[in-house]
Amino acid sequence: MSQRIVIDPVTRIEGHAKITIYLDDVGQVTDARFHVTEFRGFEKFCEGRPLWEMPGITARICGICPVSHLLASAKAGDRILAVTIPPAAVKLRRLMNLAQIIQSHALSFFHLSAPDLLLGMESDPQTRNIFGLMAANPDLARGGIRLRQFGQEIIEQLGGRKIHPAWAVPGGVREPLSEEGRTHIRDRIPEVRTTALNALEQFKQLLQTHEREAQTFGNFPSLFMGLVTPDGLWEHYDGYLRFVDSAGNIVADRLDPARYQEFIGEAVESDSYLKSPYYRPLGYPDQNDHCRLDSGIYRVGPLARLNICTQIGTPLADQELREFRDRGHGTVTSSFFYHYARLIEILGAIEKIEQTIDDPDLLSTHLRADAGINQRSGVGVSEAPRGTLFHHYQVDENGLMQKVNLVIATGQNNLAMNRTVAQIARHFIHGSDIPEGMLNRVEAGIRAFDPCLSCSTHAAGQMPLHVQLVGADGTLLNETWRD
Amino acid sequence: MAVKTLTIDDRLVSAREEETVLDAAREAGIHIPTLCYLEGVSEVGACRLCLVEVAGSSKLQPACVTKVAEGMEIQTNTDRLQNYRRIIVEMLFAEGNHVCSVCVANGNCELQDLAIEMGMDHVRLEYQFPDRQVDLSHDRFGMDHNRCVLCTRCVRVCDELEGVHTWDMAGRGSQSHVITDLNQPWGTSQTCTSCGKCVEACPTGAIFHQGSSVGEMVHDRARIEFIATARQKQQW
Amino acid sequence: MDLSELLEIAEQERQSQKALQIRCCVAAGCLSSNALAVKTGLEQAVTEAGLTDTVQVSGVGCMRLCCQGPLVQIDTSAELEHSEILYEKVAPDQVSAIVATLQSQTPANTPTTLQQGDLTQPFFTQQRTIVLENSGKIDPERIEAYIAAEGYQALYHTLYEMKPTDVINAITHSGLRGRGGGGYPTGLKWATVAKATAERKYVICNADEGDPGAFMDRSVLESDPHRVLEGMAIAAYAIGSTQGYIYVRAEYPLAISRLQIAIRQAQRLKLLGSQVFDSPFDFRIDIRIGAGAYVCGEETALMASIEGKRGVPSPRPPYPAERGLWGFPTLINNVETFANIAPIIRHGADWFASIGTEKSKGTKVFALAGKIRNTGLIEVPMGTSLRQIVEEMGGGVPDGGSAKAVQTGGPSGGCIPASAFDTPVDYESLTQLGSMMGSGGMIVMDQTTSMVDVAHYFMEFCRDESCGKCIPCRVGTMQLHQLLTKIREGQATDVDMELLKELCDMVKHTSLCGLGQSAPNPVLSTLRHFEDEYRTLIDKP
Amino acid sequence: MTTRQQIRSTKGVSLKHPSGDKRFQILDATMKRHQYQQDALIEILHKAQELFGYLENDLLLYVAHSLKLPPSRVYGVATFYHLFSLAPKGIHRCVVCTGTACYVKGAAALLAAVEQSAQIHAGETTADNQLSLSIARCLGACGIAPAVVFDGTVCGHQTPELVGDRLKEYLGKEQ
Amino acid sequence: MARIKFATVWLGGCSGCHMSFLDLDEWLFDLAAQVDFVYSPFMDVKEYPEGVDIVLVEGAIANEDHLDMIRKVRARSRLLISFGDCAVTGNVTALRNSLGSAEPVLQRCYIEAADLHAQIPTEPGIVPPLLDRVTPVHTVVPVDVYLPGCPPPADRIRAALEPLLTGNMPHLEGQQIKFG
Repeated sequence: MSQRIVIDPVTRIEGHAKITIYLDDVGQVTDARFHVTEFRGFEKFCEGRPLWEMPGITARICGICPVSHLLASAKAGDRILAVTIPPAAVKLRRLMNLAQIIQSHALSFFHLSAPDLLLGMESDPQTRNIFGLMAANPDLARGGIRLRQFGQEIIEQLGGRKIHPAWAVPGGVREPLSEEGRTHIRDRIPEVRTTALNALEQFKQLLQTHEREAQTFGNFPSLFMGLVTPDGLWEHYDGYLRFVDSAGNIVADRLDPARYQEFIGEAVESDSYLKSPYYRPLGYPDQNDHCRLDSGIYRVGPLARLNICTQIGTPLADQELREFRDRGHGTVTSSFFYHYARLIEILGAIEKIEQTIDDPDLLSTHLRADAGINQRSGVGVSEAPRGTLFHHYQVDENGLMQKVNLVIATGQNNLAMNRTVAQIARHFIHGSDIPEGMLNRVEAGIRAFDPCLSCSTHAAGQMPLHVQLVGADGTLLNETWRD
Repeated sequence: MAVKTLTIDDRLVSAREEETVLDAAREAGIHIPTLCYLEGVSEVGACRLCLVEVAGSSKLQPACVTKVAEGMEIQTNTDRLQNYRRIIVEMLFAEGNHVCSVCVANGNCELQDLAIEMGMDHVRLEYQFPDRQVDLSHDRFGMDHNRCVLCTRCVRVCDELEGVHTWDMAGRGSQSHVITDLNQPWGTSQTCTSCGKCVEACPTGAIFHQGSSVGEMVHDRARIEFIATARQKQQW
Repeated sequence: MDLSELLEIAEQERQSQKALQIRCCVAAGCLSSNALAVKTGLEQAVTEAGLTDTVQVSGVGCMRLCCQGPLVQIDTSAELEHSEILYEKVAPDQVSAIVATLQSQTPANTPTTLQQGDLTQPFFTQQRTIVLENSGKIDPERIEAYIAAEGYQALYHTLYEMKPTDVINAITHSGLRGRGGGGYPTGLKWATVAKATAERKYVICNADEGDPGAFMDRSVLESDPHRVLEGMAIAAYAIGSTQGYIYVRAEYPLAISRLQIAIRQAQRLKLLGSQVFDSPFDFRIDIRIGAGAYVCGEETALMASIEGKRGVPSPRPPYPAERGLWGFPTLINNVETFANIAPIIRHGADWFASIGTEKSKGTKVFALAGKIRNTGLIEVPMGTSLRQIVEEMGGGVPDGGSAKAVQTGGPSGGCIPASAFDTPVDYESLTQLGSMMGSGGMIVMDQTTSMVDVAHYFMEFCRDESCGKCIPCRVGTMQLHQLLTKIREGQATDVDMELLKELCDMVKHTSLCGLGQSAPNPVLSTLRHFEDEYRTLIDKP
Repeated sequence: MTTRQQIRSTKGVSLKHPSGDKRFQILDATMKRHQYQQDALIEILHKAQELFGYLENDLLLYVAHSLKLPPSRVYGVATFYHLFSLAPKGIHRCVVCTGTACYVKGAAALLAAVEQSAQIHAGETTADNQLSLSIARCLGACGIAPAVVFDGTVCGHQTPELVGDRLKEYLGKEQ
Repeated sequence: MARIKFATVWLGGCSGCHMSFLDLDEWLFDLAAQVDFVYSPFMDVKEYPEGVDIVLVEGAIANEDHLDMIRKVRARSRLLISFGDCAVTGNVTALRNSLGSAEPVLQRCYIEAADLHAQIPTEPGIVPPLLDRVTPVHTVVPVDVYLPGCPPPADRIRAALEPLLTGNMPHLEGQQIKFG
């Protein structure tokens, strides 16, 4: 008799998901699956909307990384207008994306994952959260909150609001930075840099106590994908796509993101609203075909970005990057290191903001290239906090959307997340009597990826953890609920 | 020129004989909400937001077309009127697809302002979610029927100020919609002079400048008033 | 044309009457039951029997008992008032049997295949015909027949013996009120338009009878069109108009064609056109045909439609009496109102005022339909009780059922429960019951009819017929319809009921025209008298 | 010919329709009888529909130019009134009266029967163009309720069976 | 006085409202001092508890899980706040409604736009079926307070919560009830 354990909902992630763990008749984990349970259908209902409204609409895909969608959408619009946007607009968009990376990474680390890391995987689930952290370690919590606030404030300074600004548009951006805004941002840099450095220090200490997690939290070979500059440096807004393998070999490089369909395919599984993108040249890693299990899996996001770039391009972050690679032995394959990579990216983003904040272009009023519909199709790409984001639009001659395809960062980690939950479950779970802390580890494995499920399903947990006893024929034999 | 004296909201107000209650109230600084009313073109009394109570009459009267009369006693803002007005605004929100968050007129919309004014924090009526189209065929302007409240301001400015009558209403009842010429894409209209007055007249984000992104569309009503005065009174 | 010529035509017409009249109803109801074949069959049979010298077959207007059509009446006397035999549901193959009865000289001896109607039943005997006095008796396509029935004498009388103010005074004193539904005093309306100074004025006859279940006006137009023309001409003289319009709905092709014929005939005899009766009075009437829009029964919408525009109402004031068609003062009355004018002039205002109740004078024509034995047209004095109409004249509900309610006033009206059947039918009483006189549709409902369904039905009607101009009506009728659907399907809650009531109140008080203002009435009246039927659906477990 | 070209081609002095279709001559005569008065628009649309079966854009534009009316106004009027159709109708017409008297006497069942056997809803035409189904708001034939109009002939006291038999004649033809 | 039991729930929406809640930044410390957080996507409590005093509900009702959840939330909460435009109006989440049913969006995403295993996800008990029509929260359960905005800015959230902490009902007006 086999069993199925459903973790429902997966909590402290940005979205609605469940995890099912399958046990065989002796209580050994045979498989585990990660399911996303929301779907909103942007790809369909955006059809018929004007191109110029798309940044504003697609920002609503996600409240965590609206800026990523805003930028990818505006960039797809740039292509359709066939314009080169003003240099000041590029700098301003970059500034906002850096702010976005900071606020989202801060949220992932401090608000969502730090409770596991600092309070313990097995700590009381009632207090294992940001509010518990606020009580247990107020300084750290406050630092994290203020770090996120820093990112949000930059977005607000530029876009007029913290969430869902409609500031980037096809052809450029709507408003420059104000002098007051610049001063405010500049003044806060020292504080947030300190917060980021402290957090890095603290995380490095945690690595000592979380060796088992580092080993088992999605630690497997795969490809990594992300944008790099033409020189191979860390990139978040433009550039080319690069794939590297676990050994650090560049599998594909200088790929034009507009040709994403040539190397990224999307598969559908019946048990999730989240599609499973795969690296097309290597094929879909069919679950039934173990020899192909590793083939097309790739990971995106902070870990991938740090694995594919030569360096970040700012002094402190580059120093941290070297240490990161030492600790991870070259190309880092453990998904637990996503947290680490995230903190390094925060630091790098702060440094890059510092480098650019005094650029006079940020106050420029030449921000927008006006043009009509000059191409019927356009792909916009950006590095969202969670990885590479593609917006692919086809429009009619007047600029009404005819077809929309969105390939979202989190989705591209779907195969990896499935492997991760299976790996953790096999390692930590034995028999049907499972301590809560063990199940929390399975969830924590997911949290490492910081999945943004609003995004991934262009959509959008609850209810108890429940265990279902499932017969060999798939019928439900018994069901127990645990609070 | 005969002058009439009347009371509006218990205030004594004087007005010229040919003025409407709305004119008199506005001159006295008393706000009466409107939607289909547009300074410079004829009144149609269709939106019913400006209904006021007139002492001695059981029927509510639209301020925009009701002429002042000596000794008239008007109440513009009773609970009953406010309640009716809120339902009217709710009706409009339920009827079309008014998604403020992603509308080009977000922040610059008379419908949105009315909702705020009426304290409408939610809509009790059933949303219809009609399947309506967007027309971007015109070089300079766009029309999103989802956001149209059928106030006919565009129809009237086009007919009365520009004189080409490109716009009109077609269909009936809940199937009513505005059209250009023979219900053809705006860009193919032979009558349209691309003057843009309909764009400025539109109270919502239904008619907009091409290329407007979310929250970016601002209507310039003053331009309509200016043109109306110039055309009708030869005053610039 | 002068009076003597008119009287001569009448005399000639009477002289040419044959001893035996076979009148075959060729109004729309009977026509749809093959009455035309019956009529031609009768003509043929009479010819074949060699009776053309003594027997005249004529097509006449509505004989009122529509459910039994086609109806054929045999009249052995030359007296129009006195007819003797009524055959019901006559089939074309029965014509020779009818003619055979004439030959046997004992027409009362009915062969068994023929269904003979009872002319002494209350349906007929309790009627008092003013508007329908010629209906079913004269050939509507022959102006001579109308003239023979004293037609156009009233017009002559007004033109030569009355000043316009005398006419208005007469109408005012008669107490006639608008038969279109509102019940506005006709004399007052005429006086207002008469007082207006303008270079042009118009008279409009509203023949856009749109209320479902109402067919009185159609019948009048099909049966006696000249009566309406004469009434309009008298009105035009009284208010100082030279141009009239009849706005007829396109769904009434027979009425349109008979009106066209009537106008042509009247013009030929100079009873319409320039210098009517050789007087200085000019009056021309044109027909305007609707195109399927109920809202055009509303006077401002109707005028827009006459102007060739979308039939969209405008706010009143200004009323048509001040600013109507093309901005000129306009008198609008409905068919039945105009049909009452000539008799009032002929018989005097006092005569008319002696009929009916204190505030509602004269008679009212009702179209009786629904779950009732005798469906058809009735004309009764104002003040007749509903019980008398339903139970006595209508013969009650067939198949042993019992009447639950009567719906009057169409989509603007309401349902009157059987418990209130003793109410005298007049404008005020019906309004007090939450219904209204309306144009005269009267639909009987029995126990099998759900009142929530009825409210839902009328709301669907109003939703579909809303012109869309004002928000409360356009959206309100749709929302109300959805709420009623929800209630009907047992999906509604108390919250929905509250919303239903609130919306009804709001739509009623804020809509621009009568359509919207009265659209909630069927809901309100069923809620008032039959709330238990709603409650049963709400409280459903 | 597109609408755009159509407008240009009718801009000339002569308003004669270029197609030479005889029906336009009849329509011209009707308009002439109305002295090309703009307020006769509805009458002229009635005539146009009678001649052509329905009002296509080309026809509406022709009427607009002849009466010197804005095209949007003509289109607006044509779509306001239920009796005007901008799409072709089927060979046979079936109109179910849903007036109150008919409603009380079971019009809903009649309509359902027609919809069922013709597999179309009110306002639609069958794919083989044999039948157009519509509803009327009251034919004023309440005395013989429930009534159905088949190809212009009003038939009273209808039942679903009677209606079904009649429709078999219409729909059976192509089988 | 017992401490206020405070919850937040996320249904069909983008989480922007929850993010805006986090934008309360350091005021969260003040809030935490006055309430007990008993349920939230930020927390590991899997079952919505009984006896919740105040709950913020983000998102529209878009699938069957939402339907079950909101009924449970209503039954177990004293004061339910419709939190943000999706909850209050359906907003962007409801944009698919004009397509008539859920079918077209599913078809587009999982059949047309799939390269492999094209199928509409249906795993019973795991993937909740989408409702054909996305609806605001108050069409399913009674709502006590409406807090519109896409998302409601943090100061608006604070204006709604502060009176509640002292036992008063909030009264939002003017720009505080602006949609979008």
